[in-house]
Amino acid sequence: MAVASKYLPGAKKAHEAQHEEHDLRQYLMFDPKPRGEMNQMVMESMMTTSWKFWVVFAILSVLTATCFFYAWGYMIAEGLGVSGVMRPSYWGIFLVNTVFWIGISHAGTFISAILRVFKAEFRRPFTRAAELMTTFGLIQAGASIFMHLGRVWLAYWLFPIPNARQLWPNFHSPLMWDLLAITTYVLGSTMYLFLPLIPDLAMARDRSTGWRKTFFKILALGFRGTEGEWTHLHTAMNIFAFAIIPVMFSVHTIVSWDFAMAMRPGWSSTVFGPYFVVGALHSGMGAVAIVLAIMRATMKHMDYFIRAEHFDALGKLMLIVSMAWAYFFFNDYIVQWYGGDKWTDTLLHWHESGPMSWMFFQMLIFNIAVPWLILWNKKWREIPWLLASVGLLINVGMWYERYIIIPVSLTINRMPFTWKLYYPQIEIFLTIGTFAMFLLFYLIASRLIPLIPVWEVQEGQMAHSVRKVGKAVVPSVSEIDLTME
Amino acid sequence: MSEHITILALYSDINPAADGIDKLHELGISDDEITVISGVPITEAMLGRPHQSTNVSRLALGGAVVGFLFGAFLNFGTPNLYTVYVGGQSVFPFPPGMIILFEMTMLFALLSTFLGVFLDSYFPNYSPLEYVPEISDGKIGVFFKCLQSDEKKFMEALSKLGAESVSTTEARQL
Amino acid sequence: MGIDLNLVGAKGAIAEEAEGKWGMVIDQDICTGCQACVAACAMENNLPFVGEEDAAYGRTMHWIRVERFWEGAYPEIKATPFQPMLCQQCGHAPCEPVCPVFATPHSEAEQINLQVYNRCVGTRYCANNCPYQVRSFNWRDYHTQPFHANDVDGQLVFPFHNQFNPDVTVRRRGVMEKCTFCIQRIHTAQDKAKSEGREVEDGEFTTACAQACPANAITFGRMDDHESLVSQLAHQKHGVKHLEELNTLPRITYLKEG
Amino acid sequence: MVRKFFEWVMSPMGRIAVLITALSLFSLAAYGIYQTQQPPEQPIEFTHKLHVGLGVQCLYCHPGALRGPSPGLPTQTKCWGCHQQIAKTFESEKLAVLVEYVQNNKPIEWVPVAQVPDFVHFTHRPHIAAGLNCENCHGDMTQVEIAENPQVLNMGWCLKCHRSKAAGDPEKLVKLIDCGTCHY
Amino acid sequence: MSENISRRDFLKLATVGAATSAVLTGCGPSSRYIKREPYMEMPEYTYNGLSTYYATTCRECAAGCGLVVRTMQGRAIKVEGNASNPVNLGKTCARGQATLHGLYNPDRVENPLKHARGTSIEIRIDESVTWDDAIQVVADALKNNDPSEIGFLMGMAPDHLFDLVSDLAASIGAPAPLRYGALSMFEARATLIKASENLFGQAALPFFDIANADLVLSFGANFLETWLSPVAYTRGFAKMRRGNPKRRGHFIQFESRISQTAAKADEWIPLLPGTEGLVALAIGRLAAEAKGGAIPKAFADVNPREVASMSDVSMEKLEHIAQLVAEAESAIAIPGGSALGLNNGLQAAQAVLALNALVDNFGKPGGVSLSPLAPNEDEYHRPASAQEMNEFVGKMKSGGVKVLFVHGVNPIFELPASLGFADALASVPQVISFATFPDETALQADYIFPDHHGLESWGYQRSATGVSQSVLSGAQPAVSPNYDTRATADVLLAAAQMAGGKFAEALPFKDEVEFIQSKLVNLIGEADGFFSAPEINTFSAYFQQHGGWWKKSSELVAASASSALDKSLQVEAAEFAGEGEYFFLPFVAPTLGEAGANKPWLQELPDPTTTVMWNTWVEMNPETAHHEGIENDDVIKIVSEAGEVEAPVYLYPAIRPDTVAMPFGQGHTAYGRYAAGRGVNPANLLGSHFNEAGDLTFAGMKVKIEKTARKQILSRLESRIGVYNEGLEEH
Repeated sequence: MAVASKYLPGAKKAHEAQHEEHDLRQYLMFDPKPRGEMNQMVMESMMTTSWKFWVVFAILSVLTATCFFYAWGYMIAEGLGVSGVMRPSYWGIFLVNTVFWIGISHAGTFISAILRVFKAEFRRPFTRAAELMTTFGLIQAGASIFMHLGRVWLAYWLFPIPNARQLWPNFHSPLMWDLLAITTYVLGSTMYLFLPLIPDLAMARDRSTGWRKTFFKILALGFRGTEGEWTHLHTAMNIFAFAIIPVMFSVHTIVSWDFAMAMRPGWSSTVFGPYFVVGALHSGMGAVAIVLAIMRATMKHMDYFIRAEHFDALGKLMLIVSMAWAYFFFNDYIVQWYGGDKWTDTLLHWHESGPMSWMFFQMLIFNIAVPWLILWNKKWREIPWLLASVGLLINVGMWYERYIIIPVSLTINRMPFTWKLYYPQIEIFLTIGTFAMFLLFYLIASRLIPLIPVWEVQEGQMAHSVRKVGKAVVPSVSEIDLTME
Repeated sequence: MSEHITILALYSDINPAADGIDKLHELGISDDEITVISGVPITEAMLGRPHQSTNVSRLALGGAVVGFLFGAFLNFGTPNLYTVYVGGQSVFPFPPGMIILFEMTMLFALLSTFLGVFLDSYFPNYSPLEYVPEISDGKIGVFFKCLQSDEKKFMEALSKLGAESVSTTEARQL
Repeated sequence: MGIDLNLVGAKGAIAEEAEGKWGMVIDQDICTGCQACVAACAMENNLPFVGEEDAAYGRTMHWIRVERFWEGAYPEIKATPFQPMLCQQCGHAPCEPVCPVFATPHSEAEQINLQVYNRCVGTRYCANNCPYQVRSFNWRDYHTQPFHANDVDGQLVFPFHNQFNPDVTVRRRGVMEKCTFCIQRIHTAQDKAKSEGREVEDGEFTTACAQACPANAITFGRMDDHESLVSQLAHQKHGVKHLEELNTLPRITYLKEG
Repeated sequence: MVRKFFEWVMSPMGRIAVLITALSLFSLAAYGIYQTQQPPEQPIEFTHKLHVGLGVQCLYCHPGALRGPSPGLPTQTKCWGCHQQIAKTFESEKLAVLVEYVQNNKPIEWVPVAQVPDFVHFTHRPHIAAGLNCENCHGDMTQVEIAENPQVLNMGWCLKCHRSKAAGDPEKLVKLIDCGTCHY
Repeated sequence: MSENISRRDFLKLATVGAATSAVLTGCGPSSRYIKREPYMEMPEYTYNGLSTYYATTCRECAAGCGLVVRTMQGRAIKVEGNASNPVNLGKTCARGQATLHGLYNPDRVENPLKHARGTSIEIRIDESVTWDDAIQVVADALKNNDPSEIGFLMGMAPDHLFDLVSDLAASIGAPAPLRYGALSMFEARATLIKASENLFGQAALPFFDIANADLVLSFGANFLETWLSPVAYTRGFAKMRRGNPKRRGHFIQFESRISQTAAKADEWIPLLPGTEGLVALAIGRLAAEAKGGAIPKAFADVNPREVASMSDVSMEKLEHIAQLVAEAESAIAIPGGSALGLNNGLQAAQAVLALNALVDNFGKPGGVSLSPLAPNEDEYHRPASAQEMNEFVGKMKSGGVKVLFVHGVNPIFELPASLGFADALASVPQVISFATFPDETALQADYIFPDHHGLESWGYQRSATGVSQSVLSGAQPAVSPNYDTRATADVLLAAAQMAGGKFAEALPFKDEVEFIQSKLVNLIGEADGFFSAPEINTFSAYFQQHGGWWKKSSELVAASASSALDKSLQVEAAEFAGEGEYFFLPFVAPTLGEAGANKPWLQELPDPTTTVMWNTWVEMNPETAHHEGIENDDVIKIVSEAGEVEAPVYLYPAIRPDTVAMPFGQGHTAYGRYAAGRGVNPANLLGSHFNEAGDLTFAGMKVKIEKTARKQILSRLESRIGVYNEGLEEH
C-alpha cells in the first residue's frame, strides 16, 4: 500500500540497521501490514479462547452473581443496616465506588476525545479499549449510586417524569445535577464508542459466520463505506470529540460538588472541581495502562498493535497527570491547613494521626511518590508490567483518596458528640461485585467486538511516512486524518 | 431499450482509482452515477469527486436548541407546577439552572448527532446492496451503472488504468 | 427591601424572618439531663428502639439527644451543662435544598422544616448536610425486623404496636426522619382553635419533650408573637443559638448559665 | 441455537405463540388490576342504596365526621336501634346475620373502603366545616349497593380540589398545598 | 382472651399487608391497622378518632406522680403528667413515660398459673388454673395456716393494697406486711427517718424546700435522679436556679463521683467516703465562727483542720463553703444516699440536719420541715429497712413462715444476695406471687396470680415527700386488662369471703373499688381539700376525674431548731468491710430505677452521665485504670467479701481514684427478654452490714479488682473521639 511502497531500505550501516530494527519493534507505523492481514489478526484475537479464558470467565460470573446481585438483593430486603453506614458517616464505600468508577470512566473519553482533537497519533490502537472502560465504568458507578439509596425501588422519582401531583424533582440538589450529568455522559460516551465501531463491525461481518455473522450484521447497520457514510461518520465523530470533552469535565466537577456544596469541614472547598477531574484522569490513566498490559499479554497478536511507543506515551501522560494531581491536592490541603478553622483543623489532624492515617500516607506514596520515581525513565516506561503495576498502585491510591474524602472525613463534623468511625460491612462484597462485573464485561467485549480499531490504525499508517534526515530515519505524519471542519 | 448493469472496479491504491474515475467522466458517466466505497475514509478531493454534503452538524445544532429549551423547562418551568421552598433559596435557582441548561443542551446535541448519522446514511439498512468483502480489506471499489452494450468498453478502459479487477455485480445480502 | 439582613446573620428585631413562627427555648442551666424528653419523644412519635449493637454503632433513632462534655481534670473536673440537641428547624435549612426529591421541604405554613417520609428515597444527603447531626435514618425495619432488639427469637413483639400514636406515621426501612416539633400537636391545636373560631393561645399545647421536662427547661410556642413566653425567654441576653455563624437561622434558643 | 430460535419466531407458528403469550400476560395483568378495584367482603351485606334511599342521613351512622378525623362505622346498637322496630328484621334472610350479631353480642367488624394511606393524615372535620358534602368525595351513595370507593383517593385528586378551593387566596393556598398539612 | 388472640391475628395480617404496602410507600406498619376493635356499644364519652384521657397514678416508683393517659379505641397511646397533681404538676420522668412499655410488654404473666419453683412460667404444673382455683388456693393458705406464720411482702406501691393487707393482717392477727424496695435501700430512708426522729422527735420524712433556698449543700443525696420524689425535687431545683430573677441558687454536692445530680452542682466536692458527717460538722463550726457568737454545742468538739486532713477537702474549701453558709439568706443541707449508707450514716445524717438548725431554716421557706402526712394516713408507714428484711429472712429460714404472699417487690433481685433471701424462700412451704412480670421472685413461687398492670388497675398512692401539701394520688384503669389478670385486692377480698369467719369480717367489701371508697369516706368532711363532695359516690367520681385528692395549702410541720443544736454530735470513723483497695459505690441507674430493666426504651435511654445503653458498666478513674493497666471496655472482675461480678470498664474522669462505682438496675436472670441476662447486679457484692438505723451500709464496702482477658464494647451514645479525643491525641 501507499506507506508500504514508500518504505525504502536505507544505506546498510551496522548501527543504522540496528537502529531501524529497534524502531521496528518500537513504532507501529514502521512495519505496516496490509489491511487484510491486520483484519485477520484482529479476528483471530477475537475468536481464539483458551481454557484459561473460560476459567476466568466462570470465576468472574460467580463473583458477579454472588457479590453483586445476591448481596445487593439481600441488602434491599434487609435494609441498609447490613452495610456499615451510620451516623455520622451516612455515606460509605458506595459513594467511594461511585466516584472511583466515574474516575475510571474518564480515561476513555480523555484518550479518544482529547487525543483525537489534538491528533496524538499514538492513541489510535487503544482508543476503543479506553472507550469501553468509560461505558463499563459508568455502569458500575450508576449501580453504586443506586445501591446507596435507602429505597432503591423508588429511584425513578429522581427522573423528571410527569406525575399526577405535578411534583418534579428538586433541581436545587447537587444529586439531581449529578444524575443528569451522568446520564448525559453515559449516553454520550456509549454513542461515541459505537460510531467508530461501525466500520470494524462491518469488517467483522465480512469475516464471520454463524450467529456471530448475524450479530455483527445487525450491529453494522449495513455499513459499506461509501463516501457519504464516511463523511457523516467523520463529521459526527468530530462533533462528539469536541462536545464530549466539556461533558466529561462537567461530570466529575459535579460529582465533586456533591461534596463541595455540603456545609461540612473539609468538604466545602472551591478547588474540588478540578481536583476531582485530575484525580479521575489519574486513576483512569492507570486503569488504561493495566488494561493495555493485560490485552498485550493475554490476547493474540496484540504485541503487534500495542507497542513500546504506546506504553511510553501513556507513561508520560501518567507522570504529567500525577504532577497535576499533586498540585491540586496540595492546593486543597494548604488552603484548609492555613485557614485554621477549628473543625477543619480537627479534620486534618484526624486524617494525619487518626486511626485511618495509614491510608492517608499510603495515598500520598501511591499517587505521587511511586509515579514520580518510576515514570521519569523511558526504559522503565516501556516495560508493560511495570507500567501496569504503577497503574494498579495509582488506582489503589485514588480509591484511598475517595475513602478519605468520604467516610473518614464524615466522621468529623460540627457536633463532636456524634463522631464515630465507619466500619464497612457488606459494602466490601458489593465492591468486589462491581469490580468482577466490570472485568466480566471486558472479558465478554474482548470476544464480541474488535478491541483494535483497525481502520483507524490503517488510517494512521497511511498518514505516516518515513524521511531520512541526514543519517537518521524519522517518522513524519501528513495531514491525512480527514477531519473536515 | 436495453437494461442497465452495474460494474464494479476494484483498486488497491488511490491513484489508479482516481485515474479510473476521470476516465469514466470522459466516457460520460456523471458523478452521481458513480459510487465509491472504501475500507478507510478517503476524501472526495483525492478522487476529484464533488463535495459530500452532510446534515449531521445542522441536526446537532437543532438538537442543542431543543435541549436548551427542555433544560429551561425543567429549571424554570417545573417549579411553577408545584412550588416548594427549600433552604431559603429562590424557587428558580439561577446558578444550578446553568448546570441543568448545559447538561440538557449537550445531551440533546449528542443524541441528535448520533441520530443524524443514522438519518443521513439511511442506517440501519439490511436490504441487499452492491458490495464485496474485499472492501474491508482496504480495497477501493468504484460502482457505476451503464448500458449492457457498453460493458466491454468500460471494462477494458478501467483495467488498462490499473484496476485490480473489473466485473459486473448485483446487489447481495451483506 | 434593601439587603436581606438575615444574610449577614443579623440578630434581634430586624431578623423577623429569623424568628420564624414556632420556636423553642432550652434552658441549659436547669436541664438535669434526666432523659425524660427523650423518652417522651420516643413514646409520642413511634420511635423504634434499635438494640445494643446498633445503638453502640451510632444508629440510635432518638430525635433528641442530651449532650454532655467534660471540662478540666480531676479533681477540678466539671460536666458541661447538659445540652439537648434536636432538629433546630432552621429558617435556611442546609438539609432542604440537597434532597433530590423534595422529601424535606420547608413548610411555608408552619415555618418549620418538614420530613415527608413517603417521598424520601433515602439518599441521606440531608443528614450529611445537617450541621447539627440530628437526623436519624431507618437502617432496618426496626419495628418488625426479625433479628432486632424489638423481637427476639424471630418472634415479632406485637403488644408494643398497640401504643402507636395514630397521628404519626410509622416509618419503615430506608427512610430519613427527624424531630417535627410535634407537628401533629400543632395541627390538632390549630384545628381545635379553628373549630372554636379563635386563635391558638400561648401554652395551649406544647411538644412532647417540653410537656414531660420535669425541670421545665424546654419552652415551646410562637416566636412571632412577642407576648408569648417563648419569645420573651428567647430574647434574654444569655440566649444563644447554635452554629449561628452558618446562617442557618435556627429556631431553638439555648439559655446559658446566668 | 440463537439463530434457530429467531427463525422459529419468524415462522407462522412462532408468531402465533408469541401472540398468545403476550395476550395471556396482558389479560393476567388486567385481571390483577380488576381484582384490586373490587369492594371488599363486608360482614353484613349492607346496601347504602336502600338506606340512603329511605332518607337516613350519612351523619346518623357516621357521626364522627362532624367532630374529628374519622366518621366512624356504626356499632350494632346503632343498627339495632331501628331494626328492632322493623318486623322484617326477624324474617328476612339477609338480616338474620344482624340478628345473630346482636344476639351473640358480637362487634360488627366493618371493612372500611374509603381509606387513605397511613402517611396521609386526613381529618373530616375541616372538610365538612369547609362546606363539602359527603358525596363530593364519596360519590352518590344512593346508587351504591355494597359500600365501595368511587374515586382513587390520590394526591393529585386532593390537590386539584385544594387548589381550586384556594383560588385567589394565596395565604390559604400556602396552607392547603403545604406538604406538612397532610404528611407528618 | 379470645379477643386478644383475634387481635394478635389481626396484627399479623395487618403487618404482612403493611409490609407489602411498605415496599411502595416506605411507611407503616400502619398504626391504624394495628387494632381495629369495633365497640359493641360506643361509650358516650368516646368519639371515633378522638382520644379519651384518664387520670391515674404512676407506679414506676413510690413517689405517686399523677398521670394522664391518652387512650384511643381502648389502647393507651401516651402517658402525660397530671398538671393539677401537686407532686409533679404535669411533669414526668423517663420511667413514667415508659410505663406503656410495661403495659404492652411482651413478657407479662398472662394468666394465673402453678409452676415448679425456679422454672420458666412456660413450664406449668397445672395448665388449667382458673381464677376460682386461685381464690381457693389463697383462701386455703389464709385459713389453714397459723396467722403468725403467714407472711406478706409488699412493694412500695400501691398504697391501697398495702392498707388492705395491713387491715387483713391486723384483724387476723398476722404479722404486719413488710414493704420493701431497692430504692428505699439506696435512699437510706430508714436512716433519714431515724435521724429526723432523733432531731424532731417525729418519725417522718423531712421535706427539703430546695425551691426557695439560695444555697444547697447535698451530702450524697441524688435528688435529681431517684431520691424520694425526683420529679418534685427536680422542679424544686429548677426554681432554685431560675425561680428568683434576682439571685441564682448555689448548689454544692459532696459525693465521691459526679452523679447526674452532682453534674448540675456548681461545686463538686469529692470527699473521702465516710467523712460526710465530719465535713458537715466542720462546715457547721466554721460557719458558726464566721457568723460570730457562741459555737453551738453540736459543733463544739470538731476540729476542722483534722477533718480537712482526713477528708481530702482542703481547709480553704471548707472555709469557703462555711462562708457561703454564713452569708446565705436561706441555706439548706440535705443528707442522703451514699452518705447515709454507712455505719456512721445516722450520725452523718444528724450532723447534716444540724447544719440546717444552725442556719435556723426549720419550717421556713427554703428550709427543712417535716413532710405532712398524706390524707387517710394515721402515721407514716416506713418501708422495711434491710435489717428488718434480714430478720424476716431469718424467720423464713427457721421455718417461721408457712405461706408467703409477694406483691410488687422482687427481693431476690433487689436484696443483696448475701442476705440469702433465695435460700430462705426455699424453706417456705408455700409461696404465692402476685407479680405482673415473671421476675426472679415470681419464678421461685409455687403460684403466680398476676395482678393487673398499673394502668389497668384501681388504687391510690400517698405522696410521702417532695410536696408541702398532703396528697393522695388516685389510680383508675386507663385500659381494659390485656390479659387474663386480676386485681390482687379483688383476689384477697374474694378469698377472705371464701375463707369466711374472721377473714370475711376483716374485709367486708365486695370488690376493690368499694374498699378504696371506704378509705376515702373520711376525706369527705376534710377541710381545705381542693374539691369536696356531699357523698362518697360523687366524691370518688371527682377523685377519679382529678386523679386524686389533696389539700390546697401547705401543711409543713416545723420543729424547734434548738433541740437539734444543744446536744453534742459525734461522728466516728466509717468502717469498710472487705480488704480490697477500692471503695465500692453502687448507685441506682437514673434511667432504669429498680424495675425498669424490662422496658426496652428505658434500656435504650443513655445514662445521663456515661451515656451507656443496654448494659452495666464499672466507673473507674482513668488514672487508676492506667495504673492498673485497664482500658475502656475491658471486662474486670470485682471481688468483695460477699461475692464477685464481672463487668466492662468505663474510664470515668469524674470519680475519686480510690473508688469504683456501678449502677444498680441490670443483671436480671429473669424478668423478660429485655432484662434477662443483661448486665450484672452490683447488689451481689454487698455484704450484710447495717447501720444504727438498720439501713444496709451499701456504701461501706471495699473491693478488689482483677483483670480478665475479655473485652465487651459498651454501647454509648457519646463519641469517644469527640468527648475523650480518642484517635486525636497529639503525637
